[in-house]
Amino acid sequence: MNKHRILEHPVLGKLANQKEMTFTFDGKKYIGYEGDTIASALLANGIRKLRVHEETGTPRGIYCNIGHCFECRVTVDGKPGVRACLTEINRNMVIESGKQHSTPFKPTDNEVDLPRTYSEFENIYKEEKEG
Amino acid sequence: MTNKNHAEVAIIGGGIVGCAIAYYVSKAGIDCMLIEKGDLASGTSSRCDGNISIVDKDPGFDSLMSLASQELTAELEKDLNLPFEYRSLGSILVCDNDAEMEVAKQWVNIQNQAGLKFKLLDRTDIRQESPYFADDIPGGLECETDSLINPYLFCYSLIDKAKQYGLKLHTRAEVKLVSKKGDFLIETTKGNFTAKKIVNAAGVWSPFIGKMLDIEIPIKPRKGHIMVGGRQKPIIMRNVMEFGYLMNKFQRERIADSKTLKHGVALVLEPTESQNFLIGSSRQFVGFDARIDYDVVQTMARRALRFFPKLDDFNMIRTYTGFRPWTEDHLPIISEVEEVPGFYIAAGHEGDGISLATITGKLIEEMITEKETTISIEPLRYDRFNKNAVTM
Amino acid sequence: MYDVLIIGAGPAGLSAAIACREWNLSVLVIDEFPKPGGRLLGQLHEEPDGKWWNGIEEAKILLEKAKQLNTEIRCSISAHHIEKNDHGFNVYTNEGVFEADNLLIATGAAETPAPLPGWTLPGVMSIGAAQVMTNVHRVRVGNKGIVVGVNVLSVAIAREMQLAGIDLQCMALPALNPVTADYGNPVKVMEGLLRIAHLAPSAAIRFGSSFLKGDGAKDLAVKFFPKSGVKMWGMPIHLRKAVTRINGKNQVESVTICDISAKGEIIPGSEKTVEVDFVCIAGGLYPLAELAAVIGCPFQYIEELGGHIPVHNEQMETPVEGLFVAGNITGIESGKVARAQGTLAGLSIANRVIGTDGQLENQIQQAKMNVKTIRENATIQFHPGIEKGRNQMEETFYNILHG
Amino acid sequence: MDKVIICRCEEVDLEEIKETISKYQCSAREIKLRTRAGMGYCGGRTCRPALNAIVAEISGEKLRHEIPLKIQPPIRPVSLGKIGG
Repeated sequence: MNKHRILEHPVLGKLANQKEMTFTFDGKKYIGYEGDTIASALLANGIRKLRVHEETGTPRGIYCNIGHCFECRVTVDGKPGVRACLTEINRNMVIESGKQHSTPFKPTDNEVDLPRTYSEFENIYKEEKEG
Repeated sequence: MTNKNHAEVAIIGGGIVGCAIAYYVSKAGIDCMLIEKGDLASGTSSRCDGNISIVDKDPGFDSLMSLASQELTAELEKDLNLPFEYRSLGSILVCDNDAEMEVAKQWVNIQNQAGLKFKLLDRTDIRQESPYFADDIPGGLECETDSLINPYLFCYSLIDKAKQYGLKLHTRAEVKLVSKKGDFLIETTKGNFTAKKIVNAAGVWSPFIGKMLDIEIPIKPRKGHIMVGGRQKPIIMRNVMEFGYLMNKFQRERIADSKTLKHGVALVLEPTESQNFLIGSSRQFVGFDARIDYDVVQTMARRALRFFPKLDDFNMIRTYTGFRPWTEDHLPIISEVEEVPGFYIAAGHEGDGISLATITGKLIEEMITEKETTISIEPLRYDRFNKNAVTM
Repeated sequence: MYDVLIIGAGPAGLSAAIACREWNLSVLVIDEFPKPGGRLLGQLHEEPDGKWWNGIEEAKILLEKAKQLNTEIRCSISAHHIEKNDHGFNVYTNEGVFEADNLLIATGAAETPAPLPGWTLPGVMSIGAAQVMTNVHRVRVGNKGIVVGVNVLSVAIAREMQLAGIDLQCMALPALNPVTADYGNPVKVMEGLLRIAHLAPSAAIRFGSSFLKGDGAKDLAVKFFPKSGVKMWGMPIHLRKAVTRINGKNQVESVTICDISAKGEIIPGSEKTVEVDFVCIAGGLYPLAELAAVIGCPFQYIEELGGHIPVHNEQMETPVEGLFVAGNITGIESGKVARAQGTLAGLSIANRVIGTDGQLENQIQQAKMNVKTIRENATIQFHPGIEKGRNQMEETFYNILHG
Repeated sequence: MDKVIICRCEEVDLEEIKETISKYQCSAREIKLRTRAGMGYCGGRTCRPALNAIVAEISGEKLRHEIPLKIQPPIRPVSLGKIGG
């Protein structure tokens, strides 16, 4: 994981004695340093893609890195919409990338009856997934 | 050749009511212009939700009017070119407690007797509607014909079509003075216009237009707040309101905490096409103070959580307020004004502007072309308030 | 209930907190970043005298001082709304509501985008993001990258990335579109570059700055700008090449780069693909003033200061009673100016709390002078005409107060 | 021609915005409502300057002192649970 760390710096000096911490991202274990944000810890592990756009599924990662753009939002210990760039990692933190959602009301090419209840929606969605 | 600055009919106000009137009047082949002080749909019509509902209307004239509007809107879905996120899935009301459930049962019976498609929902039905509902909700009811639109897209769509029928659109033209010498003279920040007839569709601002012709219009702004949620996974398919909203509206006794009652807060949750959620709402008389009152917002959030406790992690991305044009008897004024022949009012829809816009547009067109009206306009007359003066 | 709540623990916010604590005001500083210091953290550049300006060290100095004065600083707190009431302000945050008589908004700036096809791909980030990642988190943003957008900030940060051993292919302009009209136009970019020419160890640019005063000369300079770019610290800076597209499936894989005319138009057939795994986009900065907007503070659009600015006077007061502003929210300038403005704002707040005091008045006068001196001596000027913009703001404030 | 996304949150591209402006001569606010640009999760923080620049470029009008797209709280997304306290 130190491949991407800047251990030596001509002005800022050496990066030494960092405390390691284990966390998971989408079920896989990673090691970061104490004081890392989720964004920096994941990038240090070579991970750039943090979520996909909810509707289109296009990949997204860090953009502004200081909390303005919300592109890096992930789910942390079950809480959605957490900015990876502003949230420091904790031991055993469980992080999930942002996923695509279904949009049952978007107009589609084939005329189908829109689901009226959540149960109907679930059934259609299941069929789509299985089909 | 038509004169750009003159029309047979001038509509003042480019909200949903003005746009619907513009559509029907121009479609009838009448030379017509619309004058709006800002952009189209820049007032109440972009600061509200999008229900076209009967579910909360008293059976009789109120629900008849909404039903007519629903049918017209369904036709427009076919006639207009620009999509406006129309969905006809019905809507539901949920009850907070057993007392409300009792009234709800009666409500469904009355509506069914009136021939409307209402159905009582029990605990199991509520689970089917959304797994995010609180476990202790005793039930609710459904109105099958209710529909949803995106109000500002609907305005754009109506105007797009109206322009094809010849509508002259003047936006960013604030009306400063209206006078009548034969024709009406309308002086605006974008020049002067003349018209044979005027329709005042300026919503909460219609009293200001009325005053220019010495006409008192008993409409007051009633402020409502709405929160917008960020894109979320689907949680419910159709619009939900709480039954208490109805008790509130018709001054029946409602059990809720003091802030909920004080701010006129009642749950509204509307899933939108883009998978955002509109969460409301409140009702307050505070003049034209559009500022967001966070105490109200907090109360709305608590109210939403009472019915949807599992949504506590859902992120809200903005809040807005809009002014609903309130009248004392909760019915709009859709009427010619006898004192000033050729002057019509189509305003005062309070929270039903979206529901009643199309029927309002149709009625005004019928009045102007002197046809028989689709529904009776007697209860909507301007002079109904004269008998029973309202203090402003 | 605090005498003053300060939003933003950057150079302006911390300096203000110190000034307020020195006058014994009760102060709370909040910031949404997990560490205090704001964008001082990450700044690293060589001054003309050869000394290093190390923002992390500068932030430490401010923090030490604030700590000695028992200043309450809380990080990871985001304010999402502010209400003004009769006596002061309610500040709504993810950690509850804070109340204060006075409020200083020192939220700094946000980055202006330079949108390009493919800029939503992971691996494309703003230049500021790269700075924070490199110098604060000490993580390399990639193995091989390119900086799109050539301006004061991006040149400085490109240098910082080089120092950290990151391989930058070059700097080039973004392809022209209505958004990038200014930063995709070689002549306009040249103007900006000349303002930092004194920092560059490059004969070509230094030479340029000595005679390029008139507009005609600038056009000439662009025309004859070397095809291979001008090297600054060994890295090519291209004014006659633009990135037209960022390519990749799940993340950045390459960029498409084209030759451009002196006006920024793409020269057909010049398309080349350069393999990179990261792209930094530099559009510029604009004042981040949302919180002032939700309170209802009036604004002025002043291009020289970087955009919409909350109206304020020389003492950093706004027309909203008890509301003060300092730092980049008042106009895009250096961290040193922000620090001086912060001190001045802190003293102005102390003045509002304490009332007339001779010593305080003297300090305020001095702080005012200090802001001016630092501004005049600034090594890096983000916008030309800062002084003109500042004067316009003074006039506006006067007109609002006195009709 | 490749799409240039302007609003990242709602994935609204430059062509759509340009077409909307020239078709309806609309203000920044109306573009927002018609295209959803600026209506997303970030509150318009990222695309706001871009939208202003596009409107200014096409309409030829200089920016006014009033902020073109109204800023509405919460200026950072906040959960229903946090708001409700």
